[in-house]
Amino acid sequence: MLFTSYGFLLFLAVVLILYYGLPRRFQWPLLLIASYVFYGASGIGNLCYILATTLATGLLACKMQDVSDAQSKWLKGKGKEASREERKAYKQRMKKKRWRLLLLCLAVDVGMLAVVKYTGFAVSNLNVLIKALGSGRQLTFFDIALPMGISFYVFQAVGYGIDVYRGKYRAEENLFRFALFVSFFPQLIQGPISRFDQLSPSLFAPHKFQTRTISLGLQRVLWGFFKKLVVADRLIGAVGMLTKDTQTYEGCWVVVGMFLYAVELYADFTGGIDITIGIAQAMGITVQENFIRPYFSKSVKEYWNRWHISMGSWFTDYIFYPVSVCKPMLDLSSFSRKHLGEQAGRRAPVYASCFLVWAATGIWHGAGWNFLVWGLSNCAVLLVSQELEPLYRNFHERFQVAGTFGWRLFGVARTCFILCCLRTFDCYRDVPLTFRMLGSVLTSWNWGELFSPGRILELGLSWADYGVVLLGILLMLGVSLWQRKGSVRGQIAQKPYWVRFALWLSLFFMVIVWGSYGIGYEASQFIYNQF
Amino acid sequence: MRRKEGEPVGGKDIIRNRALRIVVSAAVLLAAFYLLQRLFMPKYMSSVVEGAMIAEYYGEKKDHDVIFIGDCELYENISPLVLWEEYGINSYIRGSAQQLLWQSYYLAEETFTYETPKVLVFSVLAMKYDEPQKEAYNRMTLDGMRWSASKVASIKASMTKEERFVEYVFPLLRYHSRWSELTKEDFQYFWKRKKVTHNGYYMRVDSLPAKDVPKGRPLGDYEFGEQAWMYLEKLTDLCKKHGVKLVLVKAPSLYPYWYEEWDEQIKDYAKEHGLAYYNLLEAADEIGLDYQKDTYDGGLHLNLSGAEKLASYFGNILAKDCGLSSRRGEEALEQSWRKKRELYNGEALRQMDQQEKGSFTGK
Amino acid sequence: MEKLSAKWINKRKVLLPENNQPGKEQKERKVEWKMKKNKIRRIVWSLYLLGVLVVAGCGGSSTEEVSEKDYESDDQKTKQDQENQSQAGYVFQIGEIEVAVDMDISLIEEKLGEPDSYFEQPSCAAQGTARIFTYSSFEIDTYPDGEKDLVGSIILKDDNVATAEGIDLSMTKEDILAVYGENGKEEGNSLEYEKDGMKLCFILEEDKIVSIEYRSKVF
Amino acid sequence: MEELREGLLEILEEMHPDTDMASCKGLVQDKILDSFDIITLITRIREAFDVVVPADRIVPENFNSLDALTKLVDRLLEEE
Repeated sequence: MLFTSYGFLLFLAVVLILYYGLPRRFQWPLLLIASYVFYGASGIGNLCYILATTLATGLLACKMQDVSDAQSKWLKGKGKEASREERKAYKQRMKKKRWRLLLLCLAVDVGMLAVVKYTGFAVSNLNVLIKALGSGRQLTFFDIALPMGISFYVFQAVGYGIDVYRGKYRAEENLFRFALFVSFFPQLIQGPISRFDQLSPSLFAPHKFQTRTISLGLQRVLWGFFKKLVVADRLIGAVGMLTKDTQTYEGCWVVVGMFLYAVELYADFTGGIDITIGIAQAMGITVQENFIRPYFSKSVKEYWNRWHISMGSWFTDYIFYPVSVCKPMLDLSSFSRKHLGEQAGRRAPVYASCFLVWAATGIWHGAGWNFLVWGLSNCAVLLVSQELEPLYRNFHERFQVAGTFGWRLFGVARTCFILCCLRTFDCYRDVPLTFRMLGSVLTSWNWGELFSPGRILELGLSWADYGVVLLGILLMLGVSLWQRKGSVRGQIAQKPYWVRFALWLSLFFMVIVWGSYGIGYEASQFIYNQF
Repeated sequence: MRRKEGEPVGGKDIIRNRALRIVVSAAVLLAAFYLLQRLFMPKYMSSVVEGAMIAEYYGEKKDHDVIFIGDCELYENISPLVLWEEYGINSYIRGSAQQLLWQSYYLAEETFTYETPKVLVFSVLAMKYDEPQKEAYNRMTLDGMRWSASKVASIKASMTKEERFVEYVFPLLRYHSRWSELTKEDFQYFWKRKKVTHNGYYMRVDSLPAKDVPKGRPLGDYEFGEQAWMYLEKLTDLCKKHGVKLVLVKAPSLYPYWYEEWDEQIKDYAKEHGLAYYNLLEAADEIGLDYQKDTYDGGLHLNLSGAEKLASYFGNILAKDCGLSSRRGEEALEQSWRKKRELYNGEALRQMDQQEKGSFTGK
Repeated sequence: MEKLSAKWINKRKVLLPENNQPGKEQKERKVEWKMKKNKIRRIVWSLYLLGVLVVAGCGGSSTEEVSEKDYESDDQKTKQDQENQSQAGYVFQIGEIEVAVDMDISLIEEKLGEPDSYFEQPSCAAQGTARIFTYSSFEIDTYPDGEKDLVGSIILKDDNVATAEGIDLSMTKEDILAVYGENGKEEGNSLEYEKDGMKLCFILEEDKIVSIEYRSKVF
Repeated sequence: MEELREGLLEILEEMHPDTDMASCKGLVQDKILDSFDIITLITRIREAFDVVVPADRIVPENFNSLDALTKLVDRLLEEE
């Protein structure tokens, strides 16, 4: 069930009415049922994936918790007399036990995700390999339908498992509560990837009916719908045409495609997340922000701290740090420090773990070489900019521009440009084609074509549509600038009632009239649903 | 009771203010939605006229002897005015573009809630469609209907795959994309619509001789679909229940081709259920139709002269076989038909001199 | 470095968290009961987990296609469309002109020359005009799609034209089955084959071919 | 506790001779220690004190000053 379908709006209304209608102790069980109904609507078969993830992680986490409880009980009880070595050996044994449970949990979750998502990709590459080796036999693979949002809730469950293993918080005894944490419907399809200790307090707490929080939440949902329906979905057709018909649309059209895709991607992702956070807020549940004005960031590093924050922090906490601190990596570091000298010693572990993290991020986005290359090029840009630190530092010493507005503007423009180029991997979905298209921007100089009349209209957008998109961009820009002084909706809430009413009413009708939904528009699709 | 400034607002007042505010806001929201919806709904006043036909029936006085129900083979081929003037039969055509069988059935069902005519004439060409066809035609037939159980059932039976019921309840959700195509017509006919038909008859004066009308090609299966049979049976039972005489008719249009096998099936069905069935295509010579002068699009539909010939022929059948006595002389009817005659002539003259000027676009 | 760590380890004091106030048997028993309750519940769940994993295994194979618009699948579709144009599906050959369904009529209109008869069928309420070109031994009908008219169906009228695979009106059902195989769809007296979105339909009367028709998916 | 502090100070000074490691309170905040340095620091600690700083302890508070670092390593040794 998509966020932008009539069915979902009806479903949401019913859930909200029941949520505040029923006595407060039924609130989270209601959400659990609603989440499974929501996920079941997109295909009953998908339910068994989420059930498998929930049960595997939930049960094994409880087991891990039992082991660590037993350990602390033993230490308090009999352990007092035992000698240090005995205690250390006992702790090691217990840690080994928990480690095996964690491995089992990872095997089930990540294994299932890999089977469902990557068999096709792996087998097709194997076929290529086999063909290269000359043997005619081709492996046939079972094209399993990729259930929506599986990458999100599996990673969320894995994060929970690792946190329990590390003892960051106690495992959730009640498996129904844990099931809700994994399948909370607003964030089920496209994240954010929440942490149990951040989400569970407000998720399980009973919530009183407060018009203020509900209206704030619903306002954010409406804003999400505006970005999604009015801006993002209007551009899907045009971007699709630009990225598919690569013979006619090259050179300057690649740049147009980049710009439109950047706008579409931003409106689509942040719109979806606004709807998610808005719905949660309407139910009194706080979900972490996932995008904080990403296009204002002045460096690629800062961009990745503002774009899809939950994914970035997930990869950092659960892949980057563990990998960079694990034994083989530390041995690598000391080995390279001995043989290749001090500088290499410092860099080797960071380079290796950075490479690993970005390869994982790339592959997580989709089973394709273009995603992997996208990830690795991001990693390359980050490492190069880290290496050039000293160069930047003495550049700033010579020219005192660091704080000026012009420099910040240049930073933003540079970051946007770099990331637009990186995103083309996402658009063309084929590595050599992407490089050829990027090259064509310089080689085939056809900027004149852009201004020949009617040419731009062939993308399926009339002048009126372009006007609406421009208005959408300006509105989003304005709101982002305004947001820097604190929550926009909060400041609007101070205004007198009728001003607020007129504002939200006009936004509502903008979505109704300009939204690209209904007959004649393809079923609007969240780009993130494919990941 | 005026409240002095500075006096704190009592608890009761707050609740009253809050309630008032909610009521007014809701009212403003609904009013705005309704007005926008009226603005964006297509008016069907000039370019495509067929969309406005269904709604016109509600403005008429409802004591007709004969109701015609069906697609363009009825509303373009027969003139109720001639039926009145020659036979004193007060009739109305509840036709719409490509009106499907189940849509005709539910229209009949709705009409019987307003009046009970003596005769219901149904054009059988619609039997050839067995499943929902095109969204545009659905909208033209269904949007004009007033909300009733029949309309709900008709929508459910006619919806194609990509249509949603809520887009019928709130047409703004469907027509919102017309925001960049609004014309003067949308504002001019915002409240009041002009009449586009004459008791359901859509007049066309121009003529285009029929030539090379292709013969029908062999079909894989000549059987009408079960959906079609089911609704024909329901229509028959409905008329029997309301004591209305059901008359089946095949209009004298040369295309789409009317297969012999189809004709046989309708004849058998009529005999079986004791219904009258007239194939006017075979009776074209008797009617005196000349397909070089009496059709405006090469044989598909009749023009004004054709429709009048057919009306005078068919009126005779209605008077004799269905025993319809003439109601000429009833003052109210005479008066209303006199006004309709003026409109009728006015329209015919307008179309004729537009044709001389060559600016005739058919509407 | 080693010297530092060794010295450090043996000097460490062992800090022990002292246990809290006495007399918590009653609380002890409550915790005991809670642990037992959780234990039972967990056993039930693990059995359930086994069941689900089995289901997940077979579930994996039985999940029906989630209707997901994915740029990747679009790629395959567009590639497939290009193939349609060139040689896949059932294409009717007249001389060296290739006529395929869903193809733009204007491409071949001049090449086919003046039709014997031409008929236009404007649909009701101006929803686009269908055009019928009748040539000496075959007929082409078109359907409107935006501004263009696409070929809706091609009907062979006599036996001096044949399908690309060599079947014409003089032949019988056996010839069809011999050339096109058994997997045709039989409905009433029509036998229909489909390849890449193009339908080829034979209408038979007691095994004698009465009409051969190429039909687009739209009909 | 004291030798531990000296040991750590030794390591820090080796990496960044220019800054006064003993008193500085914002090693991570002021970007003196970047991700390179943190990992090198962890490797050195492992060699010096035979204790590995687990991933979830790598938070700015633990690495911001020499005292915080000493407390962290001490607690880790404690848990051994």
